[in-house]
Amino acid sequence: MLKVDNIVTRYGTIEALKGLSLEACEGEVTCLLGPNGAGKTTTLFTIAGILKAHSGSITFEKDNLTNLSAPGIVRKGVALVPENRLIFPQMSVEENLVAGAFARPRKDSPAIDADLEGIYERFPRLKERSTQPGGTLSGGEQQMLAIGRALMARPKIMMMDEPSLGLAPIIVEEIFDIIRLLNKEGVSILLVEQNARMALKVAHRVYLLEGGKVTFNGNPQEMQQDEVIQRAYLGAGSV
Amino acid sequence: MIRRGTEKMKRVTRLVSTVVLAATVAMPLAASAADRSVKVLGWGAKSGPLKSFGVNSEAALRSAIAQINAAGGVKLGDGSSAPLEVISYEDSACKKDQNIAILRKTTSTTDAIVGMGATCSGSCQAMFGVLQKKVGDSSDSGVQMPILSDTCIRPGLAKISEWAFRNVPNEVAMYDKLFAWLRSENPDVKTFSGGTETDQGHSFITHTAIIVQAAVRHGFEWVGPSVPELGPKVKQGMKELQAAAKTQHWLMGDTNYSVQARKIKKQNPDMILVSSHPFSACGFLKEMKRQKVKPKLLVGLTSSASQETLNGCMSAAEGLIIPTGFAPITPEAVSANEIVSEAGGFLDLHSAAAWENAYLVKAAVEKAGISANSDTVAEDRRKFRDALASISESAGLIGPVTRDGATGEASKPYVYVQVVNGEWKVIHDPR
Amino acid sequence: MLEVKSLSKHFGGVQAVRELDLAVNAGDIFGVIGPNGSGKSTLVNLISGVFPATTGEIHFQGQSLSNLSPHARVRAGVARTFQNIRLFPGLTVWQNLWVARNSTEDTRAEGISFRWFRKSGPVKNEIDAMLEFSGLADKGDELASNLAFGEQRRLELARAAATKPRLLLLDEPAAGMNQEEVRDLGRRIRELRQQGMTIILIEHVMELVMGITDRIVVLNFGSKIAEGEPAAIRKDKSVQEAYLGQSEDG
Amino acid sequence: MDYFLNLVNTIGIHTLLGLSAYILLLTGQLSLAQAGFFAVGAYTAAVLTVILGWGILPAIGLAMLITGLLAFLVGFPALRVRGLMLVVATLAFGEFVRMFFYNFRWRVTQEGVEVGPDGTMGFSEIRYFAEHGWTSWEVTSLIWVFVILVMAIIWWADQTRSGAVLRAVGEDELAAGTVGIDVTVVKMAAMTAGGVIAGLAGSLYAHQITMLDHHAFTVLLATFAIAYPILGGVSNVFGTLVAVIFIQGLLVEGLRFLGDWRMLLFGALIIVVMNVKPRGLFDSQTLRWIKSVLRLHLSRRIS
Amino acid sequence: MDDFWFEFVEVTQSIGDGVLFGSTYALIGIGFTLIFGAMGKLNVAYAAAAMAGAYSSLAIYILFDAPLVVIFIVSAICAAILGYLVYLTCFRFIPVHNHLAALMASVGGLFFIDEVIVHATRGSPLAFPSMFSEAYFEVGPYGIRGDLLFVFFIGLISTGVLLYVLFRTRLGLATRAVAQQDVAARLCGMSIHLTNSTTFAVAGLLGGIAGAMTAAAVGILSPVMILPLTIKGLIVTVIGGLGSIPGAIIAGLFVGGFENVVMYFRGIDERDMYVVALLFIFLVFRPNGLFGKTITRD
Repeated sequence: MLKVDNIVTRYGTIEALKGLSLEACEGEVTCLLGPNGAGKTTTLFTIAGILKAHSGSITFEKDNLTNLSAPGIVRKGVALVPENRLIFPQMSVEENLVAGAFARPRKDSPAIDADLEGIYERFPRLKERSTQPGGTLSGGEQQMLAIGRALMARPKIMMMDEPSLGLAPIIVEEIFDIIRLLNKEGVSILLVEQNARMALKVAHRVYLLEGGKVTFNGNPQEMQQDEVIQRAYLGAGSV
Repeated sequence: MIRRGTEKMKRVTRLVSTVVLAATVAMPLAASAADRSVKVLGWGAKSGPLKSFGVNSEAALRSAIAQINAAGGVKLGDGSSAPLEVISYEDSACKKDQNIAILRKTTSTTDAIVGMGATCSGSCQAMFGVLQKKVGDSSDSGVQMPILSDTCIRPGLAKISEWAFRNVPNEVAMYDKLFAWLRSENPDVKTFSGGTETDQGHSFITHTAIIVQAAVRHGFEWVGPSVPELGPKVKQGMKELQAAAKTQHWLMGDTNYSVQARKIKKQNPDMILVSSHPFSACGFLKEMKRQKVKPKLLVGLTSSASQETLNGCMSAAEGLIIPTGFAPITPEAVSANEIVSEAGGFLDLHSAAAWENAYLVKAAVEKAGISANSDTVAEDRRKFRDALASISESAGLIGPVTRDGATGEASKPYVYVQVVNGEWKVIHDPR
Repeated sequence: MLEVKSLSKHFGGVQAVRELDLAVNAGDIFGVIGPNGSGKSTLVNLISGVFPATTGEIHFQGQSLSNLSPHARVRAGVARTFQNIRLFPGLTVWQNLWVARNSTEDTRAEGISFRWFRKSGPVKNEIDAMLEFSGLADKGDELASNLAFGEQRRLELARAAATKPRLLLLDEPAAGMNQEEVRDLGRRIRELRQQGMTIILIEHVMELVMGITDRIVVLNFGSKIAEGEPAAIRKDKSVQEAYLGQSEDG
Repeated sequence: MDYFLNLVNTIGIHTLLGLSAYILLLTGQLSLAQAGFFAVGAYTAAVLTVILGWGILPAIGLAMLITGLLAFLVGFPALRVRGLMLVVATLAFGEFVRMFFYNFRWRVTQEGVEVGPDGTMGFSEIRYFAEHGWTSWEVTSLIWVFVILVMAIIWWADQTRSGAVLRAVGEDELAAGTVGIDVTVVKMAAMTAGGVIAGLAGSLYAHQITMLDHHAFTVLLATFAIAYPILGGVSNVFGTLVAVIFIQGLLVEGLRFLGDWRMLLFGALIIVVMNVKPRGLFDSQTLRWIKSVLRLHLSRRIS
Repeated sequence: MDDFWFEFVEVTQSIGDGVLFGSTYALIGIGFTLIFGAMGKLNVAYAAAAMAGAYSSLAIYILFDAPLVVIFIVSAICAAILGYLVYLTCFRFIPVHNHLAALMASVGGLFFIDEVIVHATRGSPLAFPSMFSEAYFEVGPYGIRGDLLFVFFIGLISTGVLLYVLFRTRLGLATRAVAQQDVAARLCGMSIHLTNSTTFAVAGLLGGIAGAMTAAAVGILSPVMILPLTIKGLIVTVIGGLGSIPGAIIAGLFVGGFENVVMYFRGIDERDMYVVALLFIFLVFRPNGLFGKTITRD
């Protein structure tokens, strides 16, 4: 469904991605693991069009995304829930959600309204706070809002960058429940997660990134059997 | 190897550009080595809000010099004739440091025997300050360069240095006679009031120390708090300024004059003095018109007797009376006016002085008998200065100009003009 | 060592910390956990003096901190790190540590002496040790902004330690780290404790908190809901409800 | 020669003005008050030499002292705010000083002539150099001794821990506070030092230009003061000097032959430079290039 | 008693005039604040572009003798185009986080626009047609200038339209979104450059109206107005609280009234000193201005 082929992305003269390839299949949860600085966020930003790939290609379904701008990519049905959520802090919850549907054509507005109701149904807490500025929400609520905002674009594939970052364990559970549910409803998901144990539970396919390249890929079972990965990501008990 | 080659090329390019730059700076120096001519260098504000001053003066100066050269140029000390040459007319943007830079540039890198120009009074004041104060005073390391200025109208500036000369109207005499005449013509006008822009030194000092005092002296009655009787001498003392500070004040770039206009309306004077440059004068006049303040007489600042005032507020300025050192009333003035207009400038009291200065330079050069060789520049400048100081009368566009060699100041003929039907009309000619 | 008495902080209408009492013993690694928005970061900001408390008292080694500005608290021996790393990005790694190092001592001589004096002497030794500790020995002349994320975190920790604090406040130091890095961080924190620092650790990564702390306090809505040893906290019902959840993975 | 020395003097004075803003920029403060300090220094020194008959060096010294003190006092309220607010607050201070001298009169009679500052009429005939027979060379030397001294001190400070502390405050005030730097003291010190240097520049300016009035100390001058270090880049003091030479030497004087088109070009060139080199002419990229060129020269000489 | 009554009328009249005239300050202030709100940057060239808009419309008036309504529209459109050009030259290609470079570039823009005007007009003041300049309503002891009233209402209407656009339209949503979180805005499908240039154009639109209004109220246009207007605009922006539109409006009207009443009592020499002092008081006691944002949580 989403195919990234041999992309190179640079910050100035530093190469962050050095020929990275991966594929996310329809209806699956694809998970990217890797140490800090491996290029996970860069990968998502390059797919979303925030960063430009220096070479290589990105295709989604039949479209070539490589040279599209961020708005164009959203319109194709690829949404990103960014790291740290990046809520619009002074806009109300409802405005945040409506902003998510910005890329959809104006004539869609009845559908957009319906989707808004849908989001509220899914996240009743957002409905309670619909007039509150986004910045006043708690971390978990902000994460829900960020997910809701991305859903408003009606994405076919949703990329999520560390959705559990800085959240209490109990909220992390909740977020992963949401991911599972979304996936069940047919949204493909490309997940970047530091919390490998949780991630492996929902993933269908796992990529391990190191130094801007994929060094391992396989299904979660294969992953769990790998010694190195065991030690680095799954932790053998105490600290 | 390749890398080294490009490095070398880069360095060569940089060297060449440095040389080109140095050459452009030194260009006047090189150009002056041509045929023998009497060189002058002019400058004025050619950028910034006062651009029109410099443009008009340049057009007038160049036109007059072209006319002189067409008639055979000037006679030198050895009896031969040489043309006058304007080396360049520089832009000083009315900035003190730039005026001084140009002065020093003229002095040290050109063969010009006289510098002509500078626009704003404050800049002139700074520039005159770097000149040698007394000629021949070896303890004074000031610049030795004759300056002949056409603007710089603030009273008493040329006395700063013996190298400084001006050809500007004597405002004390001009306004004194104006109010004497107004007094006799308008017996029903009794009270007066007025205002000025305080951030412009010339407007402020002229208003306070000259115009108001002259009006009081000729029996007009100040409606505001009383102004003490003062002599005709221009003094810049504190007390006098404070006394006159009860007039209305505004700033050159102001946009709102409602309070000032209403205060004057309240005073309801017969005559109103608007001592201000065109922009703020127009703003104030428009506000007065709006508030329906209609004095019997309206008197303005010399510097506003220009095209700018008409551009800015033709109808509101209707009736404004201003004494000026120039109006196209003589055949010479009319023809000069046409020539300068063709050259792309307006002839007004300032640029007319620039025109007259060209002829004054001719007279002084011929009197000094300079040799105009590149190795006698310093000597020529001194001779020229002395000759200029000794000229007690020169020809002006509307009549002879008397000169005071000791102070470097001129006493020019003047006329009174008034805005009538949107044009300047001469209403009285006291010559 | 550190005593917090009925500390409260309002932001407009929001009460971030309410009537909080805490006591931290010298030499402890003291954990603070709680859901997002429970006032943990505010607590760090209040102790380090980033903003003043609305009411309440903070005593450190018998001295009241309430009226001290942030830099004075550092001199009194309280240092901190930030949740979002705040280095001096335009300075080199060396300078980042240099600036922090001597601030509690007399720095006049160094203030006017040339940079190359640093090539030898006690200053160099101390900062080199610091670099060694944070695993940045070969990056002394890099600009801080050019470091990778993990290195920046380590540098920030080293910078805080360079002020030679008695009390070190760590605000989510493990955020965004993988298991290996978390273990590594745990080692460094223990090492700092061995150097005589008392540490307050705010963290969501339970492996770290449960693994290295001596005591834990749990906050919710700005109030303390539980306090005790890690094992006890893990079993606490109210903590599970508000924070940990039922899962054993946490 | 006289002309070039004059230009060199102007460059020197503006370099000092730029450096006074440079110090503040290091601590992250964008100050438009430098024109105000410059004016205070100019008027103070001129009053001392003209009215009180002091020598030039003591006059400059006291002028620096007074502007330093003033900067210190102004620093307290002004540094309560930061960023854009500080820009406007310091702009307000600069305008306040200008309005002060606009209303400031102190006339005394000396040898039958009235001298001294005269409000909107300005303060003319500050002819210390000419009256004492200083040649252009001597004036230039005096100015440049100060310029080199100040540049050397700032350059030196930048190599020490103090310089690193200044920059640390500029990078992140909050973080600086939490590593034990007294941010207020550092900022006040920078403000005071900036004031002293601006006062020095002003006192030299007064005697170089011979006439002061409020027109010279507008926002425009303040803008120039910050423009130099921004254009030159804050990586080191030489950037400021290069920027002054670029503006005063090249744009103002060097392009004089362009007449009134020069000022048009002036604005356009600033825009171009900021677009091409947003971190200043002397950014790290240029520095690296210069270093590589120097190294090339050295290596060639060795081989 | 009569004296008191007279004085009272004069003072209130001064305040009233000032407040009405203050609407031009308010519009300039809104322009500054709008751009600051959207980009967190100061566009110093803003007032200059606004006046340039007024100049362009004056050219239309002189060349085609266009009706007055057209002049206002042309001024707004020209200033909008200029605003866009200023964005393109001074902001578009400068790195987002380099505030100093952008500030400096816009200073260059100010010089450039200023000098272009001088070049085109020789710096000479030009008469600007004024709407209702003859209308002068006398209400009891008070006189109200028709043109100022007109200026005031235009100001109110443009503010209303602006607020509507900002809070009720897609464009406004995008503007606010980009201002608050640019990466997220891009992820939502908003184009930063498109939004920013639109913001500059809209601010320019307002500036053009303000420029034409100021020129109409004074009756003349001159390049000497640009710098004072820029400074007043900045003061208004800061007093109102950076980024706050209602703040800019209220501060604009307030500063207009305040300076006129100081003018009445203390005269021009001290007027600007008091305005500056007012700014200082605000900075000391209310550093965030009238409607500035309060400190948010870390």
